[in-house]
Amino acid sequence: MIVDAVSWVLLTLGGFSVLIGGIGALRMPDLYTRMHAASVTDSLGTMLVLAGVILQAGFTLAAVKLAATLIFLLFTSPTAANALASAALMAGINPGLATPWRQEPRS
Amino acid sequence: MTVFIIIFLLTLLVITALAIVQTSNLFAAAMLAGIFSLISAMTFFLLDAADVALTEAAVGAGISTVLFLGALALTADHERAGTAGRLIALVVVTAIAAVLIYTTFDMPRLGDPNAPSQLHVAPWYLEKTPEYIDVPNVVTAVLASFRGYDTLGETFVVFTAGIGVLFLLGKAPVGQPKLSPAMTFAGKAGLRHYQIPRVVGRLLIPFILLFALYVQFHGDYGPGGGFQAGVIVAASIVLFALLEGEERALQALPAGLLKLLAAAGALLYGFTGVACMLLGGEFLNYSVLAHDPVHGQHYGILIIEAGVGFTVTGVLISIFHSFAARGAK
Amino acid sequence: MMDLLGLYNYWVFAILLMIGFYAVTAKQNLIKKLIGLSIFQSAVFLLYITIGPVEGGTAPIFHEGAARQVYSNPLPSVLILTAIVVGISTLALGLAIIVRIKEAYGSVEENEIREIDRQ
Amino acid sequence: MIYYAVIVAILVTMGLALARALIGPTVYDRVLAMNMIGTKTVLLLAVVAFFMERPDFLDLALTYALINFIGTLAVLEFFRVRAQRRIAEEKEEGQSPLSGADAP
Repeated sequence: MIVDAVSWVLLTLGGFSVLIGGIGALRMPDLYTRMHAASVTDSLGTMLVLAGVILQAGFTLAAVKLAATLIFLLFTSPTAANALASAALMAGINPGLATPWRQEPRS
Repeated sequence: MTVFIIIFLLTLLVITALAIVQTSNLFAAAMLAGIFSLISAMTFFLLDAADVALTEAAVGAGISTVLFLGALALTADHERAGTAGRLIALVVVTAIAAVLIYTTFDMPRLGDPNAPSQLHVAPWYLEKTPEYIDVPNVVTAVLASFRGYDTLGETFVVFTAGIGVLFLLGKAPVGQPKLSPAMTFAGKAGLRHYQIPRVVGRLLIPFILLFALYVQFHGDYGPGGGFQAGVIVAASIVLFALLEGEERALQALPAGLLKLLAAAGALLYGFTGVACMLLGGEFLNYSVLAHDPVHGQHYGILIIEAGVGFTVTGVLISIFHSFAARGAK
Repeated sequence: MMDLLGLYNYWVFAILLMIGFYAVTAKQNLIKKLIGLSIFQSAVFLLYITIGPVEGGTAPIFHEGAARQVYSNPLPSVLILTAIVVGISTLALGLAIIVRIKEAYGSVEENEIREIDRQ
Repeated sequence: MIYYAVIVAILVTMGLALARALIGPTVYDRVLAMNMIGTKTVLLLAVVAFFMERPDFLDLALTYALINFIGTLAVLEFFRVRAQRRIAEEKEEGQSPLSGADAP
């Protein structure tokens, strides 16, 4: 019962942060701030939603798979964000308020 | 509820497709094609086709974006000319779409249990699979045993496509200036100097390979099988090539070995069929492979799924190398 | 209303098919044509998969303790599963041909290639 | 019941991310949108697998979680290669300014 309640709270918060991040990714002024908003859905939202579903699953194989999914996502999605930011910086996309700057490619 | 999720996703799918056709930036089109693949995998899952969704996931996330980018690095990433005969094409396309939509009113509705397709072959497969083959995943049973001929053909098509790519791109281009390996896609060093992707990627490659083995051998019990596992193995090698440079990937898995793998997989499949004939059964009738016909079917499925996995892995990695190395050799 | 919603998948199939067809016929860029071809292919996949599900059914993988014992049609899954992998291999073949065309003509636009051929 | 709310939130976010992919304005925004839709797909698969009472299909979510970032790494490699070529061209032009100016 308590587990159910906790999982509901987690799922609600997760859905909320997923939505907030989505709105931010649409509304923010430049690429880097948009990436920041997207990270709210990619990390926080993912953690909350998957934690909520894990609590629903209980001690089963499904919970293990969900935990593995969560761990791998926490590795891969920041890496993808880092790669994307490197690519954008290399191409000379500047943050809205910063002075122009370009990173040289590492061969 | 599921119906409404499907309708929403299909609408997104149409919007994405329109955007793909409309944009003149081919790089953007490749990214939108990635989104298209993600949404369609989700739709397939909701339409009760878990195996297809897994295949689409592996292909769309692991291989097709990389292939498109490799080809764009060799050609151009912008459309120059617009469209020709746009008006005629639009009229024709609209007319055909109208006719197609008109004919759909006679189609059985989604999920109709009395649709002709649900009444004929499908119930037989669902009923006889536990008796003849006894694996939980009916899709694998149909794929590998009941329709084994079909899958043999498909495996050889994949193999032939791989041979075609090797023929077209295997030899160095004539009369073109040689590029330095640092300037080809995933050439000499790849992303070796980008530490964060490199550390994380190297950490994950063993897990991806392990997961591919799970998909390969769990294919009888859940979604999976040789096709999906082959694509996932290829994706992990592509990841290695991106991180460490194509040269080092070729040192780990030489091109000759990949060709051998592709050929050996297709041959393994074919020879399993011949072995069945030699043991007194029909071509690809695995029941004769063991004393118990059901066990024979299990062995047969295991062997031919391995063959399919070998071929898909070998062909897809060879294709990646052909695109990546183009221009430097 | 619900009756018509059951046809939505087919409509999307028709529209996607025609979007792909439009890209193949009207676009000049060869890579764009190939992307159009893969949209066309996806439309066909969607048609096949739409035939599969049964009302109240689940994916055709037997599992114990199931509340529902109705399983969807396995055959479309089998056909499309192999077609997706074949599709990516043939897409690669098409891209390889385009790369060779680019090396031979210096362009991947159909009208420019025709122009060079005429000379 | 709670699943409905989460599913709707994820679907709406997918729609918003797709809108970002359509607007652009840079190609990187489109890559960002693809990443977002990728993680949303993982979440949706995980939630829907429970919603449809088939938790054994979580393999799909695991597949995406493991290999969806390969595409983004390929994007980084693509732009690295392009920047390398640009630098090489600039160097060539710098060494022989006359022929560089005449080159098409």
